[in-house]
Amino acid sequence: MTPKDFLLHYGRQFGTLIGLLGLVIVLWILTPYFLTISNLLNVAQQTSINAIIAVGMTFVIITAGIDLSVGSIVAFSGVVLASALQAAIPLPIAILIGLVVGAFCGLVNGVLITYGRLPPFISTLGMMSVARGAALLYTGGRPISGFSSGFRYLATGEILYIPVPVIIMVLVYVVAHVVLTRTKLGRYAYAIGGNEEAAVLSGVSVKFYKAMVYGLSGMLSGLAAIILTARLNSAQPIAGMMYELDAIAATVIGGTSLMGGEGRIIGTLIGALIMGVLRNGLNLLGVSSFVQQTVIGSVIIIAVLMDMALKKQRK
Amino acid sequence: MTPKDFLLHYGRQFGTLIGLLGLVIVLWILTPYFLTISNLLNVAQQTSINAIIAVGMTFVIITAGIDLSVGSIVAFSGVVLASALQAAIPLPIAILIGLVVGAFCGLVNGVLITYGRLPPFISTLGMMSVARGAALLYTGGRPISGFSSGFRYLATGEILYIPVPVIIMVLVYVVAHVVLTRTKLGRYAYAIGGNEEAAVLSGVSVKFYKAMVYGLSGMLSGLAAIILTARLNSAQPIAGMMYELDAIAATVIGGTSLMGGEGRIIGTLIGALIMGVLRNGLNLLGVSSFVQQTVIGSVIIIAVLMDMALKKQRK
Amino acid sequence: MKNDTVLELHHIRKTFPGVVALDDVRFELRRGEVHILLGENGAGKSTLVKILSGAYQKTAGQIILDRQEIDIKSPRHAQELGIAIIYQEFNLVPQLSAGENIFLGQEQIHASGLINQREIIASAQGILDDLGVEIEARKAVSELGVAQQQMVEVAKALSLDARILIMDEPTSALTEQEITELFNTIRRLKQKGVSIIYISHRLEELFEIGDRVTVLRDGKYIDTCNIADVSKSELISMMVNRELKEHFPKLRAARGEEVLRVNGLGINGVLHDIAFSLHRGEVLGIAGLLGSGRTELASSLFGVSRIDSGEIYVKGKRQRIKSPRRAINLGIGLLTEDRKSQGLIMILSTKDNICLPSVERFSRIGFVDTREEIQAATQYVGDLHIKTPSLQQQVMFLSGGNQQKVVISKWLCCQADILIFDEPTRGIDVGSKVEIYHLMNRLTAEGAAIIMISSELPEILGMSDRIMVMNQGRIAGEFSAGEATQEQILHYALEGAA
Amino acid sequence: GRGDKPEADGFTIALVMKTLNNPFFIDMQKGAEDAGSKLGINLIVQAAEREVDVEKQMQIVENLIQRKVDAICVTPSGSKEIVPAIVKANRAGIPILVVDTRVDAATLEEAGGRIATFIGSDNVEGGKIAAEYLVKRLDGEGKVAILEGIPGHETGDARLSGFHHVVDQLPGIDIVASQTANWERDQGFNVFQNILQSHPGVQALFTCSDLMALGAIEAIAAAGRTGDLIVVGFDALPEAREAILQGTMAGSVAQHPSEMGRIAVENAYRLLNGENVPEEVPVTIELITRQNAGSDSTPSVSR
Ligand SMILES: Nc1ncnc2c1ncn2[C@@H]1O[C@H](COP(=O)(O)OP(=O)(O)OP(=O)(O)O)[C@@H](O)[C@H]1O
Ligand SMILES: Nc1ncnc2c1ncn2[C@@H]1O[C@H](COP(=O)(O)OP(=O)(O)OP(=O)(O)O)[C@@H](O)[C@H]1O
Ligand SMILES: [Mg+2]
Ligand SMILES: [Mg+2]
Repeated sequence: MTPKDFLLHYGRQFGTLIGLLGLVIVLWILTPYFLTISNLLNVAQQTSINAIIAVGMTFVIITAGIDLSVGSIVAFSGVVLASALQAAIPLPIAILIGLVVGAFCGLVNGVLITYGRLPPFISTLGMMSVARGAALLYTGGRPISGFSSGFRYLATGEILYIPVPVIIMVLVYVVAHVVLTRTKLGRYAYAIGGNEEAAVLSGVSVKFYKAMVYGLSGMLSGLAAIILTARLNSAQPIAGMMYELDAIAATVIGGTSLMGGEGRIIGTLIGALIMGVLRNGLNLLGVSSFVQQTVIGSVIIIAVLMDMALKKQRK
Repeated sequence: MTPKDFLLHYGRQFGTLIGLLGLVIVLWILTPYFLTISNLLNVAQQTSINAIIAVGMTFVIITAGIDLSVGSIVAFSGVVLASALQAAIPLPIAILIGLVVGAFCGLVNGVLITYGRLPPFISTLGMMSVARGAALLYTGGRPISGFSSGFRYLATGEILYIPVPVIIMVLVYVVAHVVLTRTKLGRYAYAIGGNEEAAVLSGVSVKFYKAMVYGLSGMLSGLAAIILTARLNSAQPIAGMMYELDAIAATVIGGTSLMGGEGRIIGTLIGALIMGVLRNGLNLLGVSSFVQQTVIGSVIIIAVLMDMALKKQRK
Repeated sequence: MKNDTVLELHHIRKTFPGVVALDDVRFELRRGEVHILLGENGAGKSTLVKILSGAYQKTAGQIILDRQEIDIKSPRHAQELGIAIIYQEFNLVPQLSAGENIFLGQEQIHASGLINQREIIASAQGILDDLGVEIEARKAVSELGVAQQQMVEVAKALSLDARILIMDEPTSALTEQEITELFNTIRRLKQKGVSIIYISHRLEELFEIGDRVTVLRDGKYIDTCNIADVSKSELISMMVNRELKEHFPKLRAARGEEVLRVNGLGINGVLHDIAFSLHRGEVLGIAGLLGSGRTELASSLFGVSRIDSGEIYVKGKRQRIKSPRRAINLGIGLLTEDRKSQGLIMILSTKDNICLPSVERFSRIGFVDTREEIQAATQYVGDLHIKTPSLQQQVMFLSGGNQQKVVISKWLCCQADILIFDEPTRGIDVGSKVEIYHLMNRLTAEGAAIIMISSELPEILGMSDRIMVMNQGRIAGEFSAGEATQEQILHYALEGAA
Repeated sequence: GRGDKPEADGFTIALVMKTLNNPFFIDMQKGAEDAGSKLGINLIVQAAEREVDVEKQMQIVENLIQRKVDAICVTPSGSKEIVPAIVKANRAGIPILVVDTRVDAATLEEAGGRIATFIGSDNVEGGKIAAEYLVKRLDGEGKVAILEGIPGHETGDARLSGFHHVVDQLPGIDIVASQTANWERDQGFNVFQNILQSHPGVQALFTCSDLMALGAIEAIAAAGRTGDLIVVGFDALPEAREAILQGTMAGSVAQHPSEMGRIAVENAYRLLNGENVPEEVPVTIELITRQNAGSDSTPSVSR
């Protein structure tokens, strides 16, 4: 890859990256507690759940779709996983169950969207209610709590001082980057989002790959559920409310276009980090919750404005 | 208009209309309380707020945009309106203030989207936080309550047994239908959503009309805030949470495509009614809260599936 | 059945809601031949080949491939059967690179399961180089011009190594140079035994490249003959069911006042020192090679591209044209070269597309007079013989040529009197072309001025009053219609200013 | 501006609430702030945007640990889910004072966590009090409807279970409808309006929060039945007190959030000064009815 190609490929992330760095510098100036290793690890860990869900969202949005059901899937696969753990099912199998439940919900979305021809918004909105209801019914509305330390290690453990969720997150991003840039699934995701008709006419099995993408999003929600459950030592049927907005925001801040066909995994990570750093900083500064909302909204707008302005510059 | 043109024009609404009728029939069979005049008026009244917001959403979505800030705008214009009323500002002026505040927030969205080149999702997501924060700051988090009966007439009054909010809703739909089908704004909304570049090259002042559409959506949120405040006799800074999802759902169930360029006002009304009837019916039947979510999600999916199947038939 | 027949179609029928696109059509394709499919806009050519490519399913009839009756179920299935197609409308993914588009659906995979990107780009580059076009395979399609995109489509079809190759108007977006390369490629393929179905409205090409021709009219089979045995006029009368007296019925109108003057216009790196003037009643033809800056000039006159230097005078007054709206208000209309992405709003109706630039004119205090709109649209659908089941039909369901007529109607409808036509007859059948030329005559007679950008030299020579040749963003030469020859124009277009 | 005052100025104490989107917590904040400014404390008040978001609350606690505050007062969004955050604070040596909602004792013990003190009342108890009052007003007999909170959310569930604990024993009480209005005022309106359609004979309504009750009384008014129904809410918001005085509501359960806020900050201060604080400071739950709705009663704090 020549330097020019590199710029062409990754240049679009610079705007948001600068936004993130700007935020970091501002917080560094404003509070001594921000730029410490322990706090940065703390932020990374707090970001991990949203960042993982946002990976699936990025795939979905690249295909010009949307997934509103991620939060409910987090709740549903969380409670199923938790009940499996409590039924003393071996840890690896329980984890697999969590992932499979998530993937299954996602695949149902995918099938409704492809074979049922439902708009993704409707299908996943429906799933958002259905999976939430299922989680509530499954648990009778009560959280399931108390797990082995083996399981909890997934959230509380550290490897070389790095929290396990952060390691999982990094792995997910590396794999997702490879999948998006180097596999058929990734290539076809772009093609479907860029011009679905062209993809069909080129012989791409659009339905299959679309369904896969939603399945992937569901599976990553299942993974997030595992970390969340381990972190709280409890699975709640009402967990994950509004997670979809955070995930979509991270994706879009990261430069993925809701019109489809465009987007990069690394951008999504930056987007998720912007949101995580911002929340962390506002807590550190002790900004009042009312003001926080206003600040978060404004920073999101400003970050993307900067990105847009830079993109225009390059043109 | 020949009968064939008529079908081409309005045919696409039949699917959802049949969905609505099916729902009505099922509820009629299941509970004697549903098909009574007083309950139907209830449903109409309960639907009115979402239905009015969904009109603005329909315009926005026809231009291939999205407005996530409607709920927060409802809250913000509600509290401003309420404080105006409490400051003994004359009723018509206070109402105007409510509408203007809503329209202003919408216009800010519009300007950010057009001149700031922000994706609508980001701009309105930001506004969602900012307007909510503003409402909380403005009130210190407390509701503003207690208004004159003159103001409350807007929610509690009846004209020929028809509740005033229902009358307002019908008026809004009639006007919106005319605007969408018979005015420049409407024509250009479709053109912008269908192919923005081609619209620009056909001399459409895309920026201006886009900004107008978001302004309109904001103004209708302001109108909804007026009705909501009058109905509850209280304006809350936390009002309108998740209203955006209901409004988008009504719009999309009604056949408006999130890809833009397509959609009808009457479909949106049907979509809003489906959601209103469904919630009402579940309450009447005394369905448990857990099950309600599942049922709502499933019905949304089934309604749109039916619509899609019918559309395919016609092809 | 002859021994070398590879494909036979019998009694093919295809209906769309309200439209019978094909009715009892037959067709036969032999090994190693170039079989031309000819017909007016909307005759059903694209529909027929889309049935072969798996994009559409036939309503009735038989497809016999290699003596076996088959059903072509999907594009993928068609590819497996060895059928490749270049669609009339571009079907590329703008965000992906040229190479990625060429191999979309047949990515080479490493043993590891990963896509072999290097291999894809290298093979794609190979195909493009063989085609003799200068396109970087790693460049995003959205950054390519129309002609380049067309060549990517060609490369994509070639990448399949098919036995049957279908080309639906591959040359309508190309300039002479590329057409020559394309024809060389076709001849090579023929020798390898590939059968080619070729659709074009440029009759000269058919005689150059074709072996046999099948003519369709209104969805019905008319005849099949050897190209060697028919004349151009015979073909035309088969197509349109009447005689065409003249191909370029140019009428000279009285030259009136100056309506447009451009001085020293420049856009850094793209256009340099452009100066010309345009009078009522004249057609100014602009010729040039791919990328010579003609489209850029048009868009700077129309307020789309910002100019860095120079002046534009419209009807005697200096104007800064900042937006298309402003240009339209000044009476300028631009027919863009890319109708799908710039000219039309595919999901809107024929009527709405025709009336879009005129909405301002049709409205009073914001309300649009729908009756007036319908009247106007009806008029242009009639005048230009636009084949559509109704005014409400979405333009995406019209045939390519009819879509082009809708774009022209847009500008006629809004009564522009300075018309810039960028490739106006792209994809238009001979009969309709003549209609458009008549229309240009009518417009100039009524006092309009026309700038006609075209890559078809006969059209430039046949219809212009004056001719300007562009080369690398500069005006390389200017002629009056009488003195110009094809060689001269090519010389200036290739070599630059004399 | 409760920014980074130098620590020498006094202690930095954080109050982490479930949300600020509820007047209940705004009152708590008020009480805490009053106490804080009296004692010269640097008070940081934070809350998640949504009450149900346990994980966000945990993030806030984590961030405040990074901020090295001296003490954290927290109203847990989840009685079990808060435990990991408490353990983290313990490890950082930051005392935790729990306010309003009890931490699940077994979970805390199992995790080896410690809390300095609990200040608050019991939602289950509150539900019982509401039920007893409602039953009394009905003379032990009648049709009752319930508006629940967000399904699966602990606070509402606790109040609900207290309520059921009492009424389920009584054969005269007939629960005709129990539906969620998701803590929201406008949904309180809609849902109760619908319930009135299917159960016109309903005589009393219990809501798990006043916001829903305030919506419901407007629905009752719209049906022209103001005064017909006995409405008992929870939280005793100022507006609810007014409604009680006007007779549109019968009663509400008061938990005195501003007291809780005040005591939490005061006890944190005492703790940081090395003083002992009681393990538990129960803030009495009080039933607000027409008799006491007007007087801004300060509750007795036992011990
Ligand atoms: N998807 C569709 N839905 C409805 N009508 C269609 C559709 N596709 C084609 N048609 C109609 O079928 C007829 C044949 O169209 P087709 O595109 O095959 O013409 P064509 O011969 O390729 O014309 P051109 O030379 O303009 O490309 C036209 O009347 C067209 O409007
Ligand atoms: N949006 C753009 N960004 C960068 N360069 C451009 C852009 N549009 C055009 N160009 C460049 O400007 C030059 C003129 O292109 P233009 O499209 O005007 O040529 P043309 O003569 O109309 O050719 P064509 O036959 O492709 O239409 C070319 O070098 C082209 O690459
Ligand atoms: Mg065609
Ligand atoms: Mg050009």
